[in-house]
Amino acid sequence: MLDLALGLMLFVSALLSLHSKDTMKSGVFFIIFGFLSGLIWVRLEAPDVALVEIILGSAITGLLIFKLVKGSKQKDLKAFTFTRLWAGFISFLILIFMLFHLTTIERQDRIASLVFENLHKSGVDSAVNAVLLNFRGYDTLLEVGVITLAIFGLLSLGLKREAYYWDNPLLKGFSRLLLPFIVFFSLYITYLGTFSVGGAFQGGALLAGGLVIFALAGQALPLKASIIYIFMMAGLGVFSLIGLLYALLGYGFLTYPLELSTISIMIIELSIWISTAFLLYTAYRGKL
Amino acid sequence: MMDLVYGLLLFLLVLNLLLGLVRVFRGPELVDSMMASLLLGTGGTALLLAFFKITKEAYYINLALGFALLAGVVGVAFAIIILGKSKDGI
Amino acid sequence: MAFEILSIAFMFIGAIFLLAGSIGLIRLKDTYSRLHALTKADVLGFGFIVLSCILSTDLLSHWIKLLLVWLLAISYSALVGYALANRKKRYA
Amino acid sequence: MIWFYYILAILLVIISLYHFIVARNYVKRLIALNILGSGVFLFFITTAKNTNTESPDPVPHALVLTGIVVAVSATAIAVSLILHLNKEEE
Amino acid sequence: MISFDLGYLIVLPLLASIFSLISPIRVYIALAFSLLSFLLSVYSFLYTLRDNTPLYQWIGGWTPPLGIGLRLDGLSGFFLLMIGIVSLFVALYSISFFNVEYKRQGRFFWFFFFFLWAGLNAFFLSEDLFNLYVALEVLSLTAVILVALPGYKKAIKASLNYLFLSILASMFYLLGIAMLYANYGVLSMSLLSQKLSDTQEFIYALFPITIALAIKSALLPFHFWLPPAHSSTVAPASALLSSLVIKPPAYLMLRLWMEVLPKDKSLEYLSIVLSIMGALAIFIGSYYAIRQKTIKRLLAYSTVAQMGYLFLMAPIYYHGGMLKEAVFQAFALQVFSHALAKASMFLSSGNAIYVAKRDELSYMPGFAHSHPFTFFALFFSGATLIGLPLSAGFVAKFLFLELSIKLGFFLHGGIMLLGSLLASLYVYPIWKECFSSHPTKFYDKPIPQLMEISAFLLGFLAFSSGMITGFLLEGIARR
Repeated sequence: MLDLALGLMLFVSALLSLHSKDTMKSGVFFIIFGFLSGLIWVRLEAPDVALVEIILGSAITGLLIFKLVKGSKQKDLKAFTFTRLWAGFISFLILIFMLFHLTTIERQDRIASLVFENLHKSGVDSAVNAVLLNFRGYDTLLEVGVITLAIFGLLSLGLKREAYYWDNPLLKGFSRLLLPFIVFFSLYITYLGTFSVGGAFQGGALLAGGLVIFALAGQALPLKASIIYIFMMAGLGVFSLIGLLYALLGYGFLTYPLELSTISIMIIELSIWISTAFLLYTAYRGKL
Repeated sequence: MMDLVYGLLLFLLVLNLLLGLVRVFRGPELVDSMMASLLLGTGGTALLLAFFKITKEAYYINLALGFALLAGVVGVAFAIIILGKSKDGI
Repeated sequence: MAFEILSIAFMFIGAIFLLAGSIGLIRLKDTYSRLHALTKADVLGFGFIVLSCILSTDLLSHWIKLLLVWLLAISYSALVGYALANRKKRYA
Repeated sequence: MIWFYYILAILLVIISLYHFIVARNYVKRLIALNILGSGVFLFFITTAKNTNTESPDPVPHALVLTGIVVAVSATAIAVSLILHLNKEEE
Repeated sequence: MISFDLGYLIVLPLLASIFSLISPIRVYIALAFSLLSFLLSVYSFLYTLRDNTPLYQWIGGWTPPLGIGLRLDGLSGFFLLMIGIVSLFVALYSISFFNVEYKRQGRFFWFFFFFLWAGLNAFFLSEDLFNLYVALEVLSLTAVILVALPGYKKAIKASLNYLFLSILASMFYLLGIAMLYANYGVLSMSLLSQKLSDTQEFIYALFPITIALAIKSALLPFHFWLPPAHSSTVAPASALLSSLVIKPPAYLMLRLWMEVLPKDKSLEYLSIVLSIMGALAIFIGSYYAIRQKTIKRLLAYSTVAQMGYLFLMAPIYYHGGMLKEAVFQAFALQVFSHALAKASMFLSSGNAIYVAKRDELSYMPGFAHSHPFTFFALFFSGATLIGLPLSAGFVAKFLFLELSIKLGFFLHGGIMLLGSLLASLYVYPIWKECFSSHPTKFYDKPIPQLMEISAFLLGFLAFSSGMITGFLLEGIARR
């Protein structure tokens, strides 16, 4: 019942977000869509994904979309009938294909049991983070690469983005009060990643949220640009250096020996935490 | 017995979300929509806490904390970005 | 057992308060009064739900986190309400 | 319940694909792509639940985490490019 | 003695990208790391030449299905060599290029350049489908940023369209992987090929994957993003995009068809559809290329046409299971010759634009007199594109022709030859303009030597590697 209600609400919010004429309204609906999909991940026993979805997929993307909506004044023109027809046709084709595919899916074990068997050799107690940072750590290296690349890409465009802020003492005080707490809590979430629900991306994105509030109150971080630069690089740099180090030592690329795995993963998580935070913060601001 | 009670509870919370969604849809102005989506944020946090109550899994609290933090950030950002005027500067 | 019943009762009270807030959101006529309904519901309803959760665990770390959730929720609700109303009034 | 989620995922993919092709507005297209991504992730996560083991398969969860981060990166670039384009057009 | 590790091929460019961004002596770092990565690529090609077994490396010591595997065999080793050669020469060119033009972009260019290199190496080495997705995403995001690099409106618009389509393609690809994972529960290609035999469910997953790969490699109905994207950016970036970035999806398709997917009737139909699309791409791409008035757009449309060959031969991938080595050789040599030739042509077009400040064809007369190196670069690379005898393009087309005759696809061979003819029709105007009128005083402006030499060497290599194909083909055929 609960799943049904949440799922329908998710669908309706997606539909409204896509359908509404006003782009601002579709932005608002998109944020609701993000919230609801977070709840749905929880229902599907994927709390890690839920945390990321709520923080990154909904909140940070939502902030970006707010900025986008405010900055763009493009009208939504009506599509040609021909376009509609073939869009409908393609979508319908994929619908048919996927519905047929559904009939072939069986309940099976896949890799799950293998992961749980090897969990004790990974240096982490949380299955998702074991997959993310040890079993498939190479994917995560490239993923950190992707996010670093994206943010430096938008910095390289060298555009002047408008900054939105509200010069209000209440907001200023609140954001100052909140920041140390958020730093602490995001570190805690990062630390939780080693044995429970949490992780570096989640923690970093939370910190980015705190930094955004700080910036919304019209304050600049008391950090030099070069330091922010280095923070943004930290994740990719540390991760690839550690990978290189183990390759040079003869263990093999990104192959942690068992006794060093926990400490390596901790270092990597910390570096990803700080760089994710500053990368997303920069993504929001659009400049250093 | 407990199942029924919890079911009723979850029903109330989901109804709450549903009403919020209705207001988001109807909201004559954008501000109303955003307010209602904040209600969804609170409602979602409440739902997570209810899950915590039912299952006693500790991670729900962290989720709720994250949810509460970010819902607020989105609300404030909405007020400042969409409703405010823009200036060059910070 | 008594705690359990109390906790469930609190949860219900909280849920009903939240629901009242949403009904207010639906029924009330203009933005400011809706804002009023929303913020009231947040503080009270949410407080009761947090209280119920606090009653049902006995870990200190959970208590601290739950209290933080509540504090965050009310401070944000106040802040967002203030920000929305203020901005709307200024730039309407 | 698994099948409900599978169908939900498919529906999300379909409607967002349709709107992606139809929309002329960059903002709408970006939102459609994000929703399309969510549909795909939902498919993955539902597959994770569809096992015989007690807790769901963690591998798709990790993959989806990667996917979400990648999607946010792409969104950040897109937002930046669209804003730049608007500046140029003024 | 440090043992060889495939991880170096990925980590070194990544580290190079970081260093080149934060250090003030970025050109020297770029040069050093380019050389280092180039040597690594050459080493890995020689490694496959020496050993007759593919090198598998399980990252983290976790064997699939749990972990991710890297695989170095003849085909991927050869492509690594190709990436190394093209990237090295583009690096040499860009050192000079960003010294004289686009100074602001030069600050960031190296970061994306090395990222692209890392992504390409990661793509050709990986044998895990999800890892391929992430590598593909690295590639396409880098490509998008490289398109937007000049910062003017045309470039931004092109890159935005490219970005949207490539996100859509990535999502489709991810959907396909999700469907495969739901059915078979593995992501590694070698395990998947075992599990796939005698099943049919993969057909449904193949549909979104094929669409995704077609979008990413600009196959016909989805080709419209390519010409604006590849023609509106700076010359080194165009060279990288057109020669390297669109090849990986086609390579993945080859791998899937030759090594993973089992024989199935519906695959045969799909191969026919793909080959029709490929043939149409050859004709339409060539047609538009002939009609273009600006050199960069001409080259971009010619890329559409040349990518068509790779899809035209889809039935051969399906039927050529017996002749796997020969198919790999033909495919790899076609990709190789096109990559080198197209990179050289784009670099030369950069030279031409540097002198003439315009990119219309009619604005570049007399290059054969004033800038012989640029002319010879254009000449050799054009000859390779057409497939004139002795060039690598000729050998590739010859191999394809031989295969199509052996397997009885005469029509495909004929279409390919026709494509060659069309190619000569669009390459010819470039050559003609180089000789046409007397060079004016204006065109005497010297081009920096490094820019001329690197473009020339690439073109020369593309042409002359036709003469050492024995050595290259042996490398490709190694398992």
